[in-house]
Amino acid sequence: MTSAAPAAGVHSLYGGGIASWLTTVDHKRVGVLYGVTALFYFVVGGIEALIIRLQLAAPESTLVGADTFNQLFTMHGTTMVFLVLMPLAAAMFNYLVPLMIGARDVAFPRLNAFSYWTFLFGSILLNVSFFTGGAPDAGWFGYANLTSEQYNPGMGIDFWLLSLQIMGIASIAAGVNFTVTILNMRAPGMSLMRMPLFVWMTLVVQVLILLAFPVITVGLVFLMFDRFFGTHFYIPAAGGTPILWQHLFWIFGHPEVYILILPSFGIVSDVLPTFARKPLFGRPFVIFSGLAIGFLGFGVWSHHMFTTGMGPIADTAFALGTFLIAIPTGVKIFNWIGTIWGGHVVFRTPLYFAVGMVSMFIIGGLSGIMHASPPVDWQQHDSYFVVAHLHYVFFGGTVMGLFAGIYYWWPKVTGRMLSERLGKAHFWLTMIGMNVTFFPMHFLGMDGMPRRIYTYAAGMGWDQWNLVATIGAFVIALGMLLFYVNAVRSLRSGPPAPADPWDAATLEWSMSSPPPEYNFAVVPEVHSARPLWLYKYGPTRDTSTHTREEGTPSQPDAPPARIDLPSPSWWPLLAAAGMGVMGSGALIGLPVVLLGAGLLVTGVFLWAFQPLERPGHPVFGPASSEGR
Amino acid sequence: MTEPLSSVEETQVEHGEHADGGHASRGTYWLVAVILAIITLLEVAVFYVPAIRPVIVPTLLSLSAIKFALVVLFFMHLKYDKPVLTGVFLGGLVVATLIVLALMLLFGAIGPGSHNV
Amino acid sequence: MSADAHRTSFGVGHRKMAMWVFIASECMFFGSLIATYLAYEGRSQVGPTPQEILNIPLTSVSTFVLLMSSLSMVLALDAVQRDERGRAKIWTAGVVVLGGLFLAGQVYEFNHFHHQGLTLQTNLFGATFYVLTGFHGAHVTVGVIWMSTLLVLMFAGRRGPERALDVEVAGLYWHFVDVVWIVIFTLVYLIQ
Amino acid sequence: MPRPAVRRRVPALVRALLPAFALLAAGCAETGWSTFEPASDVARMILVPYSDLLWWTIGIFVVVEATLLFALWRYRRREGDPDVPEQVHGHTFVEIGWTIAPAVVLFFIAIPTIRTIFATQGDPPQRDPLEIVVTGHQWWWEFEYPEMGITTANELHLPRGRTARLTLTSVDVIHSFWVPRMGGKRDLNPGSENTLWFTPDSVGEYHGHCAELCGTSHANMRFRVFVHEPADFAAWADGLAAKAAPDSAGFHAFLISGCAACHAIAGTPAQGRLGPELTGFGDRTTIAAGIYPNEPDLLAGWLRSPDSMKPGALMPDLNLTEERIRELVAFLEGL
Ligand code: HEA
Ligand code: HEA
Ligand code: HEC
Ligand code: CUA
Ligand SMILES: [Cu+2]
Repeated sequence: MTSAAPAAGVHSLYGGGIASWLTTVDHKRVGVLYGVTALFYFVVGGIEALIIRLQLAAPESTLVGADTFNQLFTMHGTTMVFLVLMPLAAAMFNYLVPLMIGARDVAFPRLNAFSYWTFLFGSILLNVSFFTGGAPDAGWFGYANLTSEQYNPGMGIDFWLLSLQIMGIASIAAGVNFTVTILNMRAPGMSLMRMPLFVWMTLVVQVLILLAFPVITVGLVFLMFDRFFGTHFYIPAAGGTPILWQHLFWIFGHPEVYILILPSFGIVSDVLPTFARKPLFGRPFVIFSGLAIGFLGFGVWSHHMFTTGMGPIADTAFALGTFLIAIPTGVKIFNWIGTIWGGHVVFRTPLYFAVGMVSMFIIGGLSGIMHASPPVDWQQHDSYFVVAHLHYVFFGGTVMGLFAGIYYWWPKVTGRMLSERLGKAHFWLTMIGMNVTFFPMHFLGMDGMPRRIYTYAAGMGWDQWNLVATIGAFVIALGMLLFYVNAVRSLRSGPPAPADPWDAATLEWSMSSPPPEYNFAVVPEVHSARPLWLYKYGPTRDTSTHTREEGTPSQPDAPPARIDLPSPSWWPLLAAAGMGVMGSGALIGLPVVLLGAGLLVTGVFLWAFQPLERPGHPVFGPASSEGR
Repeated sequence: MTEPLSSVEETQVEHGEHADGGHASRGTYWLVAVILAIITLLEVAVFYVPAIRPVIVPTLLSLSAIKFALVVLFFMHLKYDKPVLTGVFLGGLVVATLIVLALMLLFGAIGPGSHNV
Repeated sequence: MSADAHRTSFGVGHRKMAMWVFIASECMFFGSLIATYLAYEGRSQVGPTPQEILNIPLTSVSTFVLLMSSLSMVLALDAVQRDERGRAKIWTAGVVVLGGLFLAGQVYEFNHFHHQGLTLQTNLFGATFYVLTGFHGAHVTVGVIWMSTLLVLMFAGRRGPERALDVEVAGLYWHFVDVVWIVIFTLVYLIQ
Repeated sequence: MPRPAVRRRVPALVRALLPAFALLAAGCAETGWSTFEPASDVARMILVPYSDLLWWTIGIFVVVEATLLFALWRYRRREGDPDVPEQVHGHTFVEIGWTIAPAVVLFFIAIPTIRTIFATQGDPPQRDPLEIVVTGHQWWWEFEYPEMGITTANELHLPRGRTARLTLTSVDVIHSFWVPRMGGKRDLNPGSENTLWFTPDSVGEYHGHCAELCGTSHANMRFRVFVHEPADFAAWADGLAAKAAPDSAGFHAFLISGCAACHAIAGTPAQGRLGPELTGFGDRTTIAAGIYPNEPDLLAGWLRSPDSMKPGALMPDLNLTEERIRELVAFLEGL
């Protein structure tokens, strides 16, 4: 069927030293950087969660104090959302989108590097707060006016707001980059409707990022002005209202949760057909329901604010808007089941996680529908019921989906296979662990346990379920440990991966694992939504998705014509460092801010005037031997 | 309005890659600028004429909407450029406008009376 | 950037597409600022109020200046595309000068308000007004720097019609900032 | 306005099963906290959409998950399968069907939802509700009964059968008033007022909790609600109004220790408002916003060092001597 180019056969013109990573503009390397960073922070956020669970295992426990506990859940939430799920998804966007659409890089390779470094500096800034007198402690959505100078005089909130702003800039830059990449750089014949679902959902996610992040940026700017310059945007004594923050945060925050789930929807929509050995059922419906979810997602934010007293009309409007989202989401779920229906399901680890994602997300989605009814939400809001909902969608939905993607594409990225045995053990431990941890939280919430409490009295009927949840958390941790073991073992001594280990249908499987620097030796021509499958199996009974009876063959081992790739550059890193210095400067003093601004401007100018390809840039193909 | 638009699109197809931008003549630019200046003058005038007070808000909103459209269509060439760009811009503009309106309603800045926020 | 020379799926260059995408995003940025200004209008507990302090004649002049800078911008682009280097320089310089004039007007305005007792901290009007118009001013400043850079490059003789896209992308940014001002002028200054 | 009668709306089976749910939720122990054991009209009204939704979602869950698992089992790859299964791309009728079906379900969910939204907000059905002003403080509750001219803290007393209309506000950050068995929560926003009403229908003691993160001791911002028969309530209110502080050595100690700067005792010069009202303190069952029983040694511990009893407590450690503490405890318990 396909030829498997061994990993060792790929010659790297970029080299492998540290400098080559610091200056890289290769979307695949940037993707790997995002992925490694996210998996590191996953352990950090996970350990924070474990401490939370230990504290709550028994009533009136004194493992950590009240202030520490507030810092722990704030950092746990912020870390998991901004430092784990977003960058883990970004890792996959980076690595896979160009491969899936038949491009040799993203539209702006250096902007891409800038996004990563900016994100990295922002995330470091956030965590530095642990060592400078206290991390932020106002919850992951930092409700005003608990974040005001008066009620939160420490520096934790400053770190939080500055790092979120910096990471926001990184996300917006990446959002522009990927939107342009997907709109502009598709291989000939790769029409929008032929794009893999993962690419589609990436596009929707980028649009959501572009439209949602500016709003939280504005909210954070107001907070920054309140704290640094004495304005009164959120200060009730001067006529401001803390409710404004809630609106600005959730206008961002609700689209943000779809930013976090849609990549997983995309992954599942690509993984299920591969392992059911059938095309995605109702492809256009799955695409348009993704668009609908994204659009509706902008009209429901106040369902997080049903208890603020908005009045019956606003309650009704936002409840109905929220209910509506169940329809496109249901369409997706049903089409996934339709994909499995009538297939020949091959039970490999990616499939386990994909199915786990579908089954667990349904639970989270249904508890979301309960929240969407304002009277019900008055009972559930800020109780453990919400904690259950958010972990079923985040852990059961996003994390499971991302792991499906990790198991699916790992061979492509590393050129090595993972162990199926460890993978399945990881799956079962995670699946059991998450249900043992998070399902009882529904009961706790129904039983009146508020969230964000570091202690509770004995005899409230909460003891048993809290203990159960804690045990479950350690089961998850054990499962995750197996994943890290599996990963390390695979990198050290895993069996080499063929180009197309799963007999898949999309373009990224048409090249060696890992792919060469230039991705495609020849730019592919696409005639179907499943170009590779069409090539391998020929036209099947139904020809509706392809125009010609020929698929896209796998890539030759070496490029027949000369390929020029961009040169590495230090300037994105310099500009990003400038952002980081500016951010820390806001806490240290004006000179440091100016220094950072200077670095940023210098970096941007040097970068703008540096040609993308300079003498000595990587050149592949027949011309390369003469050219150098 | 539809007539010239479609013919423009045809030319664009003919010109292919080079069609981006630069279709209006200098004369058009000057004309648009003059209209913009006149509308601005009108806006300021409206502000000072007491008789218009009752309808000042809709009047001003319409006038500035015209200005907005003129700049976007002619100076930013959206009228002559690829439709995908119009889609991109309108996407952001529409969502932003709807959210501004919703916030106004929620804060009681417009709509039936102001309520507790 | 050579990437622009490549075929693109919609026939729109990367940088031009990127600028439009960015502009769509900026709609939300300014939308949030404007919404806040309007939501807080009339909620200040102490003066000065907009009615007491906003200077319509002055701002009308700056609005006019900014509109004319947009004209200058399109004419500059037109000249670059026709390879009329002399005119290109003149009109680009026009953008820089008019943009600078607008900024000068804003500096004067802020300074004047400050003397009349309106600061960021005075009341909600001060905070929302300065932050909204200040961010707009910051955008103009970036635009002026950008256009000045292009001007320098033109004098260095490095800008023929093949680089017209550089000017076009800068122009899109510039016009968008102008459009935002059209909205601010109406909602903040004229409808009080 | 006719209120939806729960007993008519909730099917019998559902009603029979709800307590089972409550029990499961409680880990099989009666708690007095559960949102499924309503003790007011509003709590019962909320239970209508709640139970509707609960059963709809459980039903959908079972059907969808069962189909998923069945499909996986039925269509697993088996020995001797052909290379590829039949390549089906979709089916428009099926798509339309499963778009409409959820919409229909949502319609049935929306109706009780909207009805309850409007029935529980706006004016209460009773003409003459008992007005109470609830003020949130970091980290305690102030309850003021303007009609009766009495104020108390952390323990709210209500008559059975009479609607209580709470006006909710805060002096510092956002808090949220939540008594699960009395109904849903409503936020206490600084700088504006919210209202919440409900009519308790069973005599008893109920737990309440602040439900919005409000700083260090958010976990320790609890309170109690006592619902009395109307006559008992009147007796309680009259008793509180008539309370007079004994002009004793203890009261003297109270004044010279600086307590009056923050605490008020009706009928005395002590009129501080930064801390909880102490009128009738001796009759309270708890101290420090519901986290300790009101017992002399715990109270003494509180006076010795509030911060170690309740992290972040805004009552300072006044460096009182043991002698002074004993006097104060005796005085406070006698209030
Ligand atoms: C991945 C992230 C994610 C996703 C996808 C969702 C999805 C949804 N969420 Fe969730 N939500 C969060 C993350 C997410 N949420 C987080 C983090 C919070 C808490 C924030 C905080 O306070 O810290 C939150 C909180 C939250 C609240 C506020 C609760 C409160 O604080 O009081 C509400 C209220 O309406 C809500 C609703 C919904 C709804 C209706 C959906 C829908 O999109 C779900 C749709 C899916 C289904 C319904 C299931 C599948 C559909 C079918 C099988 C079809 C048939 C179904 C029906 C007919 C019902 N969510
Ligand atoms: C976005 C994703 C996400 C993820 C994946 C998780 C994962 C987990 N969360 Fe998270 N959580 C949130 C997002 C997330 N959470 C958010 C947004 C909040 C709200 C915050 C707020 O209120 O502001 C929250 C709040 C929250 C609370 C409520 C706190 C409170 O209100 O007081 C709790 C309590 O149990 C909790 C627990 C857990 C647990 C046990 C896990 C586990 O699944 C974690 C498992 C992972 C690991 C354990 C790491 C990997 C493990 C290893 C590599 C093994 C080796 C290490 C050791 C064994 C030490 N979370
Ligand atoms: C600076 C203000 C301040 C001073 C002075 C002060 N208190 Fe307090 N007191 C408070 C506050 C605030 C609380 C509520 C703390 C909490 O529950 O979080 C409180 C709580 C209490 C309580 C518990 C009330 C309840 O209903 O739970 C008692 C009893 C008390 N104080 C007694 C005293 C005595 C006796 C003194 C003098 C020796 C004193 N206080 C001095 C502010 C003060
Ligand atoms: Cu008050 Cu939490
Ligand atoms: Cu939401």
